[in-house]
Amino acid sequence: MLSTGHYVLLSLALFTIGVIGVLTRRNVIIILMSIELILNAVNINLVAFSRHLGQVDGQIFAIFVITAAAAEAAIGLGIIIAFFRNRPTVLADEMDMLKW
Amino acid sequence: MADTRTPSFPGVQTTILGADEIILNMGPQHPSTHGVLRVKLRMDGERIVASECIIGYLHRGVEKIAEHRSYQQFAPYVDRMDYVAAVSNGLGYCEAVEKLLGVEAPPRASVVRTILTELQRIASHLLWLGTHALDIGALTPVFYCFREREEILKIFEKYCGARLTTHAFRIGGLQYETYDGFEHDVARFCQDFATKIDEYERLLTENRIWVGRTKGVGVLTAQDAIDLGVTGPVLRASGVEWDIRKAFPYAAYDQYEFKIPTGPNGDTYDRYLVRMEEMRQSRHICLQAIENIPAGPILAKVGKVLKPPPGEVYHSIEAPKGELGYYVVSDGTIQPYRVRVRPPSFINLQAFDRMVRGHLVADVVAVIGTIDIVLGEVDR
Amino acid sequence: MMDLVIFYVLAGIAVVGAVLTVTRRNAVHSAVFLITALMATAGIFLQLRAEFLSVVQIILYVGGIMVLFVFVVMLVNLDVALRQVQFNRQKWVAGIVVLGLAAQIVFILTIGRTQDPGVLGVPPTPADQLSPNTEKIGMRLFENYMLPFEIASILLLVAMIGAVIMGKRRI
Amino acid sequence: MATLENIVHHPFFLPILYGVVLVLVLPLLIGYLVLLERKIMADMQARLGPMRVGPHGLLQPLADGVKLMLKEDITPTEADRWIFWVAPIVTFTAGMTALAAVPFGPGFQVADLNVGLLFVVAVSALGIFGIVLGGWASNSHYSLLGALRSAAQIVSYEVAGGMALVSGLLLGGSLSLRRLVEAQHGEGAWFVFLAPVGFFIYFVASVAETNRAPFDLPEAESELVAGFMTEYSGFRWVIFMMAETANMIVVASVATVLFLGGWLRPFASTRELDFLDYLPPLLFLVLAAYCFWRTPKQPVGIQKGVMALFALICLGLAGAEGWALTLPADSALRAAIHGGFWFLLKVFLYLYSFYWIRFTFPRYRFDQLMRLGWQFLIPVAIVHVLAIGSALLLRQRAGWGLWPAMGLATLVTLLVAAWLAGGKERPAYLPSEPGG
Repeated sequence: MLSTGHYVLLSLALFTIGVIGVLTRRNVIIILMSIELILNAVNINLVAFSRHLGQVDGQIFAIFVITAAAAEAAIGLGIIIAFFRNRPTVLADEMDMLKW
Repeated sequence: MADTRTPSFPGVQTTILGADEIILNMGPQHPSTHGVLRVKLRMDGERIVASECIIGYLHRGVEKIAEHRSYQQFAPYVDRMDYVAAVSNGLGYCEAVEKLLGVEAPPRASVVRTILTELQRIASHLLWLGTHALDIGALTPVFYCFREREEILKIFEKYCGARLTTHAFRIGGLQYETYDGFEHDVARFCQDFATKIDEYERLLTENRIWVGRTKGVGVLTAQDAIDLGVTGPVLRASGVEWDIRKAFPYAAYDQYEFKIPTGPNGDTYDRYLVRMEEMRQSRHICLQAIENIPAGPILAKVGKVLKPPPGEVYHSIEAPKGELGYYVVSDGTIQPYRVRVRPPSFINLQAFDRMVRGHLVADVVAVIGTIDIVLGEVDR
Repeated sequence: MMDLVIFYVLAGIAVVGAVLTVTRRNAVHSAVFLITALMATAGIFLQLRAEFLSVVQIILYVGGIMVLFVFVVMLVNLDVALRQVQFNRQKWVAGIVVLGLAAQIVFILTIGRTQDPGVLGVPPTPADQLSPNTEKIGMRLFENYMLPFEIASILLLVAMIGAVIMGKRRI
Repeated sequence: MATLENIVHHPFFLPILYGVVLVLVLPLLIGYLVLLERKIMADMQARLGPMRVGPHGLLQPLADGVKLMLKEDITPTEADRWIFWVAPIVTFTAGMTALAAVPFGPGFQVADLNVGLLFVVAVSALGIFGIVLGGWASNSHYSLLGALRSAAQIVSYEVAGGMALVSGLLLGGSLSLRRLVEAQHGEGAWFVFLAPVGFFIYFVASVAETNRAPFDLPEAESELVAGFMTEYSGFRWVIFMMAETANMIVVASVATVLFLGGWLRPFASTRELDFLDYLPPLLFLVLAAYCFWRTPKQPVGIQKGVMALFALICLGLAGAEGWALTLPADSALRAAIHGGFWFLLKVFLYLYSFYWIRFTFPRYRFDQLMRLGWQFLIPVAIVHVLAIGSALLLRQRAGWGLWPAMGLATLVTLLVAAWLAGGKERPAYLPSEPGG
C-alpha cells in the first residue's frame, strides 16, 4: 500500500534537485527552470497531505503556488529578455552590472 | 574584417545585426517569389528593416542573342521574355522594327493586333489576379482566373497554333489571317467575361481580410513612382494618369474609346482595383474593335530579307505590366547592331525596397504580387 | 500493487526528468525534460485524486509557463552559451544543502516516525472524501479563500503589466 | 484463471479496446478526411480533384499513405536530432490523447473524466510543443518563424476559446462531457441556440488553434514555405499532418459536445419527430444505391470492384443503423449506434465549415490576427460570460424564462461586439520611415 511518505520523499527529491540546479548552474533560464522544479515539489507535498487529510485546502494552496509560479516566470523571463537586448549573455555571473 | 554573416543593405547605416534581427533569404526557390527572384530581407522580428532583390537567375542573354540573328529570326525570342504576355512583347518588337524600316502595318493588321494584345492584357492580368490572391491566401480565385484565361488561350491557339509563346505577329503585319469565327469567339468571350469579373470582385473587393491585407500596404507616392521610373498599373494606381496607348497611340488605339483608371493612394488595394478596371476597359476595347475589322491585306510590303537603313529607334508600347520599350540600332546589315529592351517588370521591381520597408514578411509577398513581375522579363 | 507500480514509474520519470533538467547543456533540452517531469507530476496528482489540479497543472504549467520558457529560450538562444562552462563554483554550497536535506530525510525516516508521527500517524482518509473534486475546490475557493484568490489575481495582473513593460523595447 | 469472461469484464478492457480501435481507425479516417477536403476544395474551385486512384479517387488516401511512408526521411545536418525526431510524435500523441476523452456516443468513450472538457482542452494544447520544438530543431529561419507564430497564436486564441467554452459550461453546469450532453437534452435546446455568440467565438478560436486558413499563418505556404514543417519530409511530415487533422477532430468534437448537442438527434426531446430516427439507415441506403448505380460505369474491372466494395460498406452501415432501430428504444446499444452517427455527422458538418472558409477567405496578417484575438474576441467572450452568468441569475432568482434570459444575454453581447467592431479602424502598425 502506498503511504503519504512516498509522496513526501518524491517531493523532497525533486526539491533537492531543484536547489542543486539553482545553486550550481550559470544559465539564468535553467536557474528559473530549477525554481519551477522547487515549486512543483512543494505542490506534490501539498496535494499529498490534502489527500492524506481529506481536505481540499492543500490543493487550493497548490493553485496559488502555480499562480505565483506563473507570475514569477513572466517577470523573470521578461527581465531576461530586457537584459539580453542590452548584453547578449544568459550567464548569471556575467550579469554583474548595476546599470548600463 | 567584414563579417560575412552581415551583408550590407543599400541605405542602411549599420552592418551589425541587432539582438532581434535576422536575415531571411526568400528564394530563389520560394512559392511566392513568382519564379526565381531572390529577396534578402533584414528583419527585426518579422518587420522588414531593409531588403535587397537579387536577380539574374533566369538570365539568358536575350539582348545579346539579337545581335546574331536576323530581324525576323529574333522575333520569337521576345516572346520568351514576358512569357505570360507574349503577344504584347511581339507587338512592341514588330512595331519597333517597322519604325526602323519606315513601313506601317495595314489597317486590318493593326486592328487584329489591337484585339489580340488586349486579350493578352486580360490574360496577363488574370494570371496576376490568381497568383496575387493565392499569395495573400485566397486559394480559390486562381482556378476561376485560369478558367477564363483558358478561353483566351484557346482563341490564340486557334489563331496561330500556340498558346503561350505565340509569335502571333510578323514584322509588317500579321503572321496569319484570322480564322473563321474569330470575331464570334472574341465577342462571346467578352460577353461572358463581364459577369466573370464581377464574380472575382464579389470574392475579393469587399472582403474585410482582403482589404485589411492590401490597404495601406506597399504605398508608393506619385512622386516616388515617377522618380523610380515605375510605369503601368503601378504608376497609375499612384494617381498618375499615364498610358502609352493614349500618350503615343500605336496600333489602332487612337480609334477606340477607353478610360485610364487611376487610384488615389498608390497602395496594393488601389493597384488591385486599377488592374480590375483595366480588364474591363480591355474588354471594352475588344468589343469596339470586333465591331468593324477592316478588310484588306494583313501584311505590308516588306522584303523577304529585312535590311533597315542605318539608324536607331526607340519604340514603346503599354504592355500589361507597364511601358515595354525596344531600342533597336541598325548598322544597315540584316542583323540588328544592338537591341536593348526596357522591361516594365525590371524597372518596377526597383520600387520593391521602397514599398516593403517597415512592413511585415507577409506584406513582402503581397508587394511582390502587386508589382506583377515576370522573372523572364526581369532577367532577360 | 498497481498503485505502487504506477507511482514508481511516474516518480522515476519525474526524478530522471528533474536531474536531466539541471544537467543538460542546451536550455531547450532542459525545458523538454522539465516538461516531462511536470507531466509526470500531473500524473501523480491524478493518482492522488486531484483531477482538477492535475488538469490545471497541464494547462497552466505545461501549456502556459513552459511555452513561455521555450519561447524565451528560442529567442535568446546563443550558440556561444553552449560552449561555455555550465556550472559555477558553488558546488560546496550545493553539497551542504544536499547534506542538510539528507539529514532531514534520515530524521523523518527514523526518529520522526517512531517518536512523533504527527499527521503521518493519522491513517489516511478514504479517497471519496475528495470527490467531486472540481465542485469541492470551487466551493472552498470561493467561500473560504476569496481574499487570497483576489490577491492572486492582482498578483497576476501586476506580473502581466511588469512583463509587458519589461518586454517593450523603449520604455 | 483468466478466462475470456474475466478479460471482458476487467475494468480496463473497454478503454483498451476503444484505444486500439481509435489508433487503428483514426489514420484511415484522417486519410479520408483529407480526401474529402480535397474533393470539397475541387468542387468549390470548379475542378474534379483526385480521380485517378480508385473510382473518384476513393483509394487516394491509401496511395498517399504508401507513398509518404516510402519517402526518404531527411534530417537536416544542423538540426537538433532528437528533438527533431520527437517533435511530431509529441504533437500526434497530444491529439490522440485528447480524442480518448471524447464521447462519440453515450458510453462510447475511453474514459468519462470528471474534468473531461478541461482535460481535452489541456491535452490538445500540448500539441503546440511539438510545433514549437520541431520548428526550433529544424534550424531554419522559416521553421523558427513558423514556430514562434504558432506559439503566440495558439496561446492567444486559447484564451478566447476557453472563455467561449466557459459560456457553454455555465449553461451545462458540469465539466464532464457526458453530463454536458445530458444537460442539453434536459434543457430541450442545444447550447448553440442559447449562446450563439459563444459558439461563434469558439468556432473562430478553434480555426485559429488548429492553424487552419484564414489563420494558417504558422504554415502559410506563400510566406513561410511550410512554416514549422518546412524541413520535415516523409513519414514525419505525415505525423504532423495527421496531428493537425486529429486536432481538428478534437475541436470539432468539443464544439459538438458543448454546443451542438453531442450525440443527440435534432429535436431529441420532441417525440413527434421520432421519424428522424429513420434518417441514418435511409441516408446510407441512398449512398449505397448511388455507389451501386455508379459501379457499372467504372472503366476498369478493379475500379468496379472498389466501387462495389464501397457500396457494400454503405449497405452494411445502413443495415447496422436499421438493425439498431429494431432494438428497444432505451437500449444502450441502439443509443450508442445512433448517437455515434449523429455525433460524427455533426463533426463532419463542423469540419465542412472549416473547409468552406478555408477556400473562401484570404489569409490574415499576423498583427491583424493578434488584434482580432485580443482586441475583439477576448473582450466579447468575457462580456458574454458575464452576460450569460447574469442571465442565469435572472432565471434562478427573478424567475425569467430560459429563452428571454438568454436572448437578453446574446443581445447585450452583440451590442458590445458591435461597439467594439465599429470603433475607428486604426492602422495595425505604422511602417517605420524608409531608410530607418
